[in-house]
Amino acid sequence: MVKIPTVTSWQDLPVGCVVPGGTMIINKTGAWKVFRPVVDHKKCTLCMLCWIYCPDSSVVLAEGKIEFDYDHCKGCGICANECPAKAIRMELEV
Amino acid sequence: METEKLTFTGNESAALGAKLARVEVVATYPITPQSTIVENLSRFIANGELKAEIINAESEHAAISICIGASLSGARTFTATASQGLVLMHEMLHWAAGARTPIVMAVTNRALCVPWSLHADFQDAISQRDTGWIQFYCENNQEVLDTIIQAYKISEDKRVLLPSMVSLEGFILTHTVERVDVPKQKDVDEFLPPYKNEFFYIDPENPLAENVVVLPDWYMEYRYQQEVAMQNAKEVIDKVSKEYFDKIGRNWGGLIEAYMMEDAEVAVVTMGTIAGTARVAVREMRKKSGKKVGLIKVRCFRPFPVEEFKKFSSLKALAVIDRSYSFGCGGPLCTEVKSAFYNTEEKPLILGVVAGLGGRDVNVGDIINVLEKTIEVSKTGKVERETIWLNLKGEQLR
Amino acid sequence: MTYFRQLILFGRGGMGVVTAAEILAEAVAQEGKYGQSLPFFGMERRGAPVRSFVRISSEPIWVRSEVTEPDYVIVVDQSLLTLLDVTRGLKTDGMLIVNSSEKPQILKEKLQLKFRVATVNATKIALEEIKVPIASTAMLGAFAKVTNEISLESIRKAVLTRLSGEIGQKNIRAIERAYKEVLF
Amino acid sequence: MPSKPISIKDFPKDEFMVKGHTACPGCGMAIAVRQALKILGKNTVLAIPAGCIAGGSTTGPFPLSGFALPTVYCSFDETAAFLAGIETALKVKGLKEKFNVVGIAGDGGTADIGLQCLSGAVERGHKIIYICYDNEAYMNTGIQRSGTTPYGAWTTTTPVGSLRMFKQEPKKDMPQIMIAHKIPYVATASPAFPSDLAGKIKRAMEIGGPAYIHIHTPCPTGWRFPPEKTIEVARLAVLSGMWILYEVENGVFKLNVKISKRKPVKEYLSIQGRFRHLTAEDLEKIQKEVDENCKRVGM
Repeated sequence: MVKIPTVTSWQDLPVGCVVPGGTMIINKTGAWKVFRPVVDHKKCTLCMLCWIYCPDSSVVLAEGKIEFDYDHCKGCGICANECPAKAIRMELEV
Repeated sequence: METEKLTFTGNESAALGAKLARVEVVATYPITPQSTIVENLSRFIANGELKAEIINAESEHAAISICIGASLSGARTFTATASQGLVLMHEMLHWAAGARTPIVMAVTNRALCVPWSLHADFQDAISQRDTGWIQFYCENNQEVLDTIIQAYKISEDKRVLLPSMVSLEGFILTHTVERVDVPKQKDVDEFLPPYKNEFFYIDPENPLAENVVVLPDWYMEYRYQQEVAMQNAKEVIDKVSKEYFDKIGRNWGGLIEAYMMEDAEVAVVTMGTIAGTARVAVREMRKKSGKKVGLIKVRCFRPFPVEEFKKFSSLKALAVIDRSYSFGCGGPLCTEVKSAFYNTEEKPLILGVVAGLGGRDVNVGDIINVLEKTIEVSKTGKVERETIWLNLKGEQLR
Repeated sequence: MTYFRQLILFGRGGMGVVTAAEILAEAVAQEGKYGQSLPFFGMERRGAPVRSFVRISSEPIWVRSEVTEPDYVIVVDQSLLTLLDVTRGLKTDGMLIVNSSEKPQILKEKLQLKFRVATVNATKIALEEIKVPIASTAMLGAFAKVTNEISLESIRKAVLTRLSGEIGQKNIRAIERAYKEVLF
Repeated sequence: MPSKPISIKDFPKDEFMVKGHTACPGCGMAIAVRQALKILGKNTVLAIPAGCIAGGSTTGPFPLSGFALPTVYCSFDETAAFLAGIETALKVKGLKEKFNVVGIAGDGGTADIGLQCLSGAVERGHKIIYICYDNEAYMNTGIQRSGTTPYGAWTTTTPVGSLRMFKQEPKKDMPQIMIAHKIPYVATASPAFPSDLAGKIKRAMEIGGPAYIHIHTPCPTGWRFPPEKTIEVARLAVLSGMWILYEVENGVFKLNVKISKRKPVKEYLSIQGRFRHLTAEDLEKIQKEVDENCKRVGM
């Protein structure tokens, strides 16, 4: 899992401000979104354009279906805008 | 059989020190009076005497940045510069210290513009005193060679991990030839183990990120951690000096060196080549007039030897000679010596002297005059003028 | 006795939190008092949490540090209520003004809040009046209404010092609606 | 031999610019960098200067970080020098073949403050891959004009106002500057053409460097368009000829994406708020220049 140094005083600060890489994954940037993408699996042709165009790696291919990681998706709407099959629409996050 | 060369310039001595320390990445930019350091290193590499990469950077600012990148990536790095080149590096000097990269840099001290000057002056190195670098000021070429080797052991010590500047005055040392004993590579290898960077390393299986943004919650703690490292450097410098003496047979006396101070009532405090000249003046005054005078040579300006100075609080008077100046304040060395005594019960009267700026010669006679003035101050108990500009052409106003 | 109030605005980057704080400080000045708006600069990015501190006083304000014991807390993004401890240091008789579609009573129970709570659906007002979900300025209308610390007229004047023309008018309309629609 | 496009299905699944980074919603840089890192793979060392890619998205705050790759966050003005240092140290340690030494910097960090060290590093032939994400202004500090801001654009330091002080100078042509250094590989790319982008990153890896890849990365916050249109804007830049996708390997030019029927520049410019003030006359001037550029490259 993600190892993040716990720090309580100057003594346990990692020298030179060196930390494990890629730990921002724990950031739930999903809270930023006002709209969320929703996919219509019947229309989706699995062309994966939404996947390659997502700035936040929040399109997930699971068991042959496109899903979204709503914990991280910021709701930018690029996937909906780019989907050739118009299979993704943006809904107001309640 | 070629006769073995016995005399070397200060620049050659610096290059030999770096070679013996088996530096791996050298990145520099030419500037008088430093250029021959790198020329020598290039020859060592070309002749197979040194296995290293030399990068002829496009600027000093790039040279020090290359060293930081290389040092973070695990290579022992060396650079050298002076004057305008050193002050161009300023942004990255703070960076290198904060990144705790144990880079060693030779600074062939030279005056700053304007006006233009090629000659010796400590303004370049002294003006970098707050960048977090350890700073050594050498008296002669032998000390230059020895100090560069020692500086790697000090800088790479786990309790320190801070870069070091080794200063040698332009022309007065860099281009002056004198006897220098070159230690054997075997001895230096035993004294100085290879460099291994333990806190940052390039490993795809365990990727690390260096220098992420720190908000107000932890920045101060990082600065204190760095200060503790600088304070640790004091003991490490003394320890390394002794180890160097045991292995190579020379000891330049840790942070400072006290010369003829056992019974001295009055002394002169200075750095670099002026200390050598002052040594002679002290010896002559004692011989000729039996006056109880002595020399305190400051070898390490950062970390500043505050505790060492406090041992001299019973002295009557001191003259502190600076080859640099902080406008609107005074000589930086003098200011720091004064502050070292600020809270001691007894404290010597302190006379500031600015001398040798822009390569002006400072001879034995000058030092004797300063010492006579200091003796007078010790008698009258009054310092009329906080700072004397030695041999100033024209009347000094304030 | 010097008149002295402190408040914290919580929101997210791009919601106009800093602008709203500045407008409030300006409005205070328009009334001849001394206003100070001190933004806390962290990793402000569109969407990242942002805080701004505002002080209102009858005397020149000398202190320049974070507000730790606010009289009022304005929360422009409701999702922050569970993410950050927005009520830390809030005075016992202090008030929490939240941009939310829920009634204050429901919010108070849901989050077991022991402070007075006021709510206004500033996002809806902003979308209708300004056509963008920048809700911070509207919250000033709610603040004026529930606290009486500042007049609507001073806020109107202050808005025009920062947002001119059409945008200024839209924001004033949003502020006026929040003034009317705030529940407390 | 020129780069070969990589199909989307052949893109590796690894993610090295991890989700949870704090780039703005719809960030063009994040899309491009994510695509590039997938191709570069895990044996990559990064030097990342100040800018949206660092402070803006992946440097924490402490103790968090956003790249799952060995990363040195370097000074704004010395990205290529840090790369040169890293590359040389790896070479001395006999490790250079194992790693791509890659710098990723913005347009300001590349064409303005970082130009001198980049010129030095590539002139000395360091085996580095330098990627510039060009969002055409200093976005991390709040949309100030840079050398690569296009003619006609509004930024906070080229405000329009009554005196119409939008950017008067043409966009600094960074790829041409790199071509003038006669380095083995220079290419332009766009996140709207991921296969082309990926092929060029691959080609740079094969050549080993010095290689320079200049990626056009639209910025919703700074160019004033809604975040869902980032790829649409990037595509329109290419379809209108405002951004030409080509590569130059050892001096040999190749046009990668040939647009037979170009869209009018008006279509590209009009969906961006930063060009809203342009008059017909301004647009004509831009259209004329684009037509000349396209003719010169045989489009």
